[in-house]
Amino acid sequence: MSITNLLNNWSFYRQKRPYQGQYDLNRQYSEYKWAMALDLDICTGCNACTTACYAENNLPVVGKKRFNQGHVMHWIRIERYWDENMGEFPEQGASFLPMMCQQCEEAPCETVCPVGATSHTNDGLNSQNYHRCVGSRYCSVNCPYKVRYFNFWNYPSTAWPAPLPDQLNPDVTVRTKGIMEKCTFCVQRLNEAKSRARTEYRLVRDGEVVPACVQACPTSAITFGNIVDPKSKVAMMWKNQQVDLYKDMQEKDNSVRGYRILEDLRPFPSVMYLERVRDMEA
Amino acid sequence: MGRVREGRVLKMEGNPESKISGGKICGLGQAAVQVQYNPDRLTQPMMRVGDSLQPVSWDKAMALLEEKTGPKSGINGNEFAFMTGAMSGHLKVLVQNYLDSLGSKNHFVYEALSPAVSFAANKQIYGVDMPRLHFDKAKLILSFGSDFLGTGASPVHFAKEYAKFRKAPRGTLIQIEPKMTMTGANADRWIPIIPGTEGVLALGVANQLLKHDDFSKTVPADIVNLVGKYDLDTVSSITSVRSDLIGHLAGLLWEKSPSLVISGASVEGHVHGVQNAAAIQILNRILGNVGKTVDGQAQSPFPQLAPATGSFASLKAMNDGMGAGTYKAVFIYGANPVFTTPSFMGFRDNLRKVPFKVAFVNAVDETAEECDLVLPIYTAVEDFGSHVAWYQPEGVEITMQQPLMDKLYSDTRSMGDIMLDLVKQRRADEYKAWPNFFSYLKTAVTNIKPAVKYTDTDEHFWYDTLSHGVIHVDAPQQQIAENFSTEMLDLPTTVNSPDPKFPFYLIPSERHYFRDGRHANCGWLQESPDPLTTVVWDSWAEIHPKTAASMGIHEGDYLEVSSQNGTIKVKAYLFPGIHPDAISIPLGQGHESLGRFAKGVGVNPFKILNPVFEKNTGELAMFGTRVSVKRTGQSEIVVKDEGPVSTQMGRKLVVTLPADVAQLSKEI
Amino acid sequence: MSKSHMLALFSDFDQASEAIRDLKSSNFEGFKLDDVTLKSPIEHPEIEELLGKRPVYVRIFTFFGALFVPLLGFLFVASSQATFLLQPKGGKPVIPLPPNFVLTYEFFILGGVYMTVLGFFISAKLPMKRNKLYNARVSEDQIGILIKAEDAIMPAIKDLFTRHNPLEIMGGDN
Amino acid sequence: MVNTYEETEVAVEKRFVPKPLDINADIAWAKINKDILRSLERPRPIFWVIFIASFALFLVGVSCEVYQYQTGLGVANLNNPQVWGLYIATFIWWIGMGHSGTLLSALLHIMHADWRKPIYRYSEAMTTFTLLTAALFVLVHLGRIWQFYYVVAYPNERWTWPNFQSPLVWDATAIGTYLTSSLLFLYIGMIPDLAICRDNAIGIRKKLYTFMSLGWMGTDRQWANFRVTYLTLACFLMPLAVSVHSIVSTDFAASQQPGYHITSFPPYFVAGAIYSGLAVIITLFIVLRYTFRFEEYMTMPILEKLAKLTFAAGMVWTYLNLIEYATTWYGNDMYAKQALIYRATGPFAPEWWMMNFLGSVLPFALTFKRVRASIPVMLFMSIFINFGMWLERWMIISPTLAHGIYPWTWDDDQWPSFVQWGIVAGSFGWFNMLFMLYCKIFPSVSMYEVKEMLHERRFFKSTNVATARDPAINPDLAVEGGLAS
Repeated sequence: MSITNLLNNWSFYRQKRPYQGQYDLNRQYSEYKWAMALDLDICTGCNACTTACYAENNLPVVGKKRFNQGHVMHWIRIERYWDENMGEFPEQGASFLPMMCQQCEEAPCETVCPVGATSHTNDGLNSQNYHRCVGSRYCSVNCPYKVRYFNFWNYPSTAWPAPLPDQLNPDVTVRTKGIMEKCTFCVQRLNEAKSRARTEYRLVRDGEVVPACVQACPTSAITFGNIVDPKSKVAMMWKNQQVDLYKDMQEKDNSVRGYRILEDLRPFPSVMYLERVRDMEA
Repeated sequence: MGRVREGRVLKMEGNPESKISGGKICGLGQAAVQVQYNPDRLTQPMMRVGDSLQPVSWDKAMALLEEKTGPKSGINGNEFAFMTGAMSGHLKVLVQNYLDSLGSKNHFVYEALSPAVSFAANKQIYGVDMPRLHFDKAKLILSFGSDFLGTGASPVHFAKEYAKFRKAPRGTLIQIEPKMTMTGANADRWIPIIPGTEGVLALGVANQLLKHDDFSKTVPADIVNLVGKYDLDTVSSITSVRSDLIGHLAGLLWEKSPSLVISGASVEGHVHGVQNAAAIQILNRILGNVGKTVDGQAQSPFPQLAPATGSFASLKAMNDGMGAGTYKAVFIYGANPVFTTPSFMGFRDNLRKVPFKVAFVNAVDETAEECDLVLPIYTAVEDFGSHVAWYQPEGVEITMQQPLMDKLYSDTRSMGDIMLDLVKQRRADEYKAWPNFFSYLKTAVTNIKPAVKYTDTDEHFWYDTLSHGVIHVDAPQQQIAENFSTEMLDLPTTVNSPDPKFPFYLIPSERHYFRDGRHANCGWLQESPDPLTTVVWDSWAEIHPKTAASMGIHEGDYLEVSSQNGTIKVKAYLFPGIHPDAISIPLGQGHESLGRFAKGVGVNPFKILNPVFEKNTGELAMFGTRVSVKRTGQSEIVVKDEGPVSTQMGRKLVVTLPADVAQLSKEI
Repeated sequence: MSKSHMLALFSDFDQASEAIRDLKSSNFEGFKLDDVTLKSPIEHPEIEELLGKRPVYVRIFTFFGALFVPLLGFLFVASSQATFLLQPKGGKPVIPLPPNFVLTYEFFILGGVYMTVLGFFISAKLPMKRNKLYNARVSEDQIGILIKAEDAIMPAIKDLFTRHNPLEIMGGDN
Repeated sequence: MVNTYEETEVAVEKRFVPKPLDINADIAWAKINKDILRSLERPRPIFWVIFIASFALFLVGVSCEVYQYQTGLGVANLNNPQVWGLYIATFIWWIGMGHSGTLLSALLHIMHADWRKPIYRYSEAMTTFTLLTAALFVLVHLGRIWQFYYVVAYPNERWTWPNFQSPLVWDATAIGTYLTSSLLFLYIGMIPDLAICRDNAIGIRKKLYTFMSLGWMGTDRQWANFRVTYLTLACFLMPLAVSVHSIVSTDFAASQQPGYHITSFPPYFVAGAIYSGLAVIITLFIVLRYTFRFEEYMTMPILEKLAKLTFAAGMVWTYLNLIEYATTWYGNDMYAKQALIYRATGPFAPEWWMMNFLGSVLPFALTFKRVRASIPVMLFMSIFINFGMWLERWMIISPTLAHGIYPWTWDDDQWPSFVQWGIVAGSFGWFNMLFMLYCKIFPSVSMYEVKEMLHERRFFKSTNVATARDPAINPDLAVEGGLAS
């Protein structure tokens, strides 16, 4: 905290981050940028991911009354939309959309937190620091996807009647009342894999670690990986789908399915969705 | 598989070595830990004292068992009945052996949602219970009410297969059913139909196909003649499906070959369920799919381990026996018939007539409440066991179940141990080599060694098996026949006139995580929104918005849904994916017992089912009940995840791309 | 030579200003206009004019407060951001200028206000001890003229005051 | 150049046209002291009744907060899209009310509008207490109120700081600056009056006033410094007041939520703040005038001026409100437009239309002289305008949060629970308590400034008209040889 520090490193501090090229295999701190690709054509809407997330991340079961109050804590939710021009019947089925924290690169939630409880990690994740959170809920207001969930109740004391606490994942904290939480891409798994890889002087291999939802998904609709590694499946998918992490309008062919939700708001999400396909002639 | 920390199992995961699940897991499998740590789990034996169940010690409980069913009790085989849910593997062998030791043949396998009609139809047509289905080879799947993604044999496996089917070259899925299931929601085309008329539609499509010489030579002339009755107008008026669609379906089937035509529970749960299924399967024959996309499963070399899937007939036999006072003792394991039987059966009253009833449970359910002795057993994560699934995609897979943790409660016991003890009551000498079920299972599994051509020692084989969790046995494929006869296809050609007193078709729909309701006491499952309605923690009646508007029904209005056999009061949910003449209520809720998460949540539509039976098999026709619907004037918010709107409101959230534009083959 | 104080109270403001005019034009030995202090219930810029320019230093404090506090504020914010590198915000630099300008503006006001108040206290020598020659009526409706002068000329000043009909003259007896 | 006596007289009259009198110029100064100090005397029993009622109301709020603290914010019936509810709405309302006090005082002081003098003191006190009340809501709405100090930039060994990018931190800084600055402004302006109190008090009050008046004696040096200081502070406080509410508006305008993300929000908030602040000044004006019998100081002409100003502020607010709707409508942004339609037609429609009626239509009654001259009607008007402005804040918060970008999480039916209402009610108790205590401890009308006002009157009326005839002072009269008389 000195003026010399400010002056010497001014251009560094003034650099927009994550800056272009921050994620680079050769850099010491940014070898990872976790990203997802989610194929809506093969997502069946079965909710296995949701339940897996409950199991992995110690999500409380809130019960009917609190669910009705809007206090549900599902970090990943499956949305079901009907087509807008649906006639009498939904003849093309339903549209299922698994929605979790999009781990935006320019996350609207990050800038507004008064205490800096939510910020960007070097892995390109949008982290949530439960200890720092004071519960102003501004991040939730500014989240366009509304995927942040606030602990309106003291769930640790109510949501797990004994012996259910025995099931809790010791790698993940149980959140108390008054703080915000959200999908972390199962950061506990990522950190474990990273430190394991570091002890072996290597990077995390593609497919070595996946979040609980990806692991559970019966149709393997979700692909997860390190987008910095050009050989990872997720990086190849992004490239193949002509979706660029740092563009808000993708210039892509009509036949290409990749897109990101609410890109026009410029949050630069890390989750690419692949369009639902329907055989219009059927 | 599961993750264990400090002696506690924390999370269930799929076994990547399984050919069935491929390392994936559904919500139901995840919930196993919630069964394990359920706050309402039974932790000690209970014995009936007067009107209530009181805790007793195991010694006393076993002494009572010995007294009532032991060799000295003088019970004979006909006076004893053992009801189990679907079971397979070595526990099934042990149960069989116990019954043998008693000289009893009364092993009643009962599943409320059993595939018995489907098996019967397949047996008639293909000569096997269940053919193997090749989704990945099909270009078009025409599914008549088969919710393979949500329920049925193995949603996880079929979801995996479905994913392959949707990869390039992308197959087309057409779903025809009265109420949209999860599979219907994923179909390229979803066609609503009057319940029970699916077979007629299939014959209508067959009729269109058989007009062409290419197809007419595939089936005998008498069938061609029979099918000829089902012309477009007749079929359309019976099924409520537009006649141009029938021709369209025929055209698609012709165009996209090979295809796969399958039927599901909503087709089979009718009086003419087998005919319906057969009428649908004949499309496979006409289109030449048999042998391409419909194939035989592997022939299991271990018939004694093969699964018993249960039937309504066995329930009925047991119920009749109890009603007649035949049985002096009844054991119930893995089934909850008091909850799942319709009220017309009077199962609860009949059960009360039996002098000695024993239930083996994890948590006290409606059936256990009626029993004289309730024994707490290990959950799946505490116990050893072996299972064989009834749908085997590749070879035969024996799944090994092994404890992930020590028992949570000292006063619970392994079902296998109890069975072994019971067998030893009469055959102590034969079984003395095995002090417990573990040793029995180890010996039994080791005996499989030759079949898998394992060359190392027995000990190695055992540990190898445990570490992999599955045993793959290569087995020859079953040969499947193709027997179609005119009797099997004889479906009514007249419009089914509705009963004015009961104008609605009741669809007791199977929810993908609830099935027959045995796991309704898991909070995760209660809070997991139903995929299509997103309702949680409740029951609801799905009704088409058009019908609702004509009756003045709004979402949340309490409806009285009455059949001849009873009335249930349930909230309305306006659901466009249902035939306007049908009303659908999900199964699995409405428990009167089973602990805090299940008790008093929702209603139980099993109870109002009418005594309508499938005429070939005697199975209960689940979809054959007609109901009337009345508004009660009361109303309550439907608790659901969905907000006030159910469309994307012009946002680009889920984008749909026409299949002919998409170039899936270029994707990674 | 010893000095003493004398306070004359007037109810008529015109008489008070006349008295000051007289004091100004008189040539008492060793008497300076700086020794005259006006005590009044309200401000009287018109009489203060007569007393000559008396320095007010408040604005200097204000100037430096408004100049340096925002500068320090900006440096404080920027350098604390620079030490808080662990918490980068997506899409923004570590030291983002627009928010810092907003904060700097607030610091500008803060510095201006606080330094002005500080300057007021220093320049007006507040808090101070009241001297004995204070009459509560100057806070009500009367105007007081306090002079500090050598004992020798006290009677002459007293005479001067008396000419302008004071209500009361206090002090100046020794 | 004028030459004749008549011409001179006309010139004098032209230059010193007496302003319409806001206050009777013949009040004796001692009477001012007496009248105003009387308001500090032992209160009547009704004071204690109201005070205890306010305290009880405050206790209701405190118990609701304790319950919420123990149980979690769920008891407030907030939920995931609607995370803020009445807390933030009422926060903005209180903070908005606090704007008129200091802003008006400073602005009118700079412009030498002396009718501010009898009313600015209680307005500034009101500002301070509304800010203190508003600050309560900031704390109350936090999920972890016991960690609120994380928002404050304090040095610590972990080198963790608040996030200076967050508008909430700007808010905290701005409100902190505004609260302390207004408090200083109030205090500095009160010092001469505290000296009067000191001169008239006995016992413990004497000690308090002696301490607080810092030895003020009203010397010319003190007055000269005071004048400069007070004007300088006023110059700082005016932009500060504008910046504070603009910054409060950036809490919304700087977010992506449709319905919040509106460019006109800063002036809109400031206008709304002045509007509701003027209304509350009128309310308190009437209450104080009645309670302390300040009829001679808080006169009808001043009320009339306040009423006109309120109408003007109301029209500014109305205009900005309408321009917000118009730009949203013609901007044709799907999200914002849907949110606007939702507000006007959705479940919040009754409140929304009521807000527009009370805020935009009702003030037109102020154009009638009879309305402005009637104290009961003005009391009614001021309270209803403020109610309308409270609705406005609520309509900004709740319907917008209920109807964001993401349709799946829209939420129609979430009515604030008794906890929220209880805390809102408690805030009134808290404000009342503070304000009542203030009125009994400190003079709620500035004595010395009322005297200045009278003095100026006399100055122009008598002495200085004569002075003005002095050619040395009045250059218009500088004729050769002086005045012909």
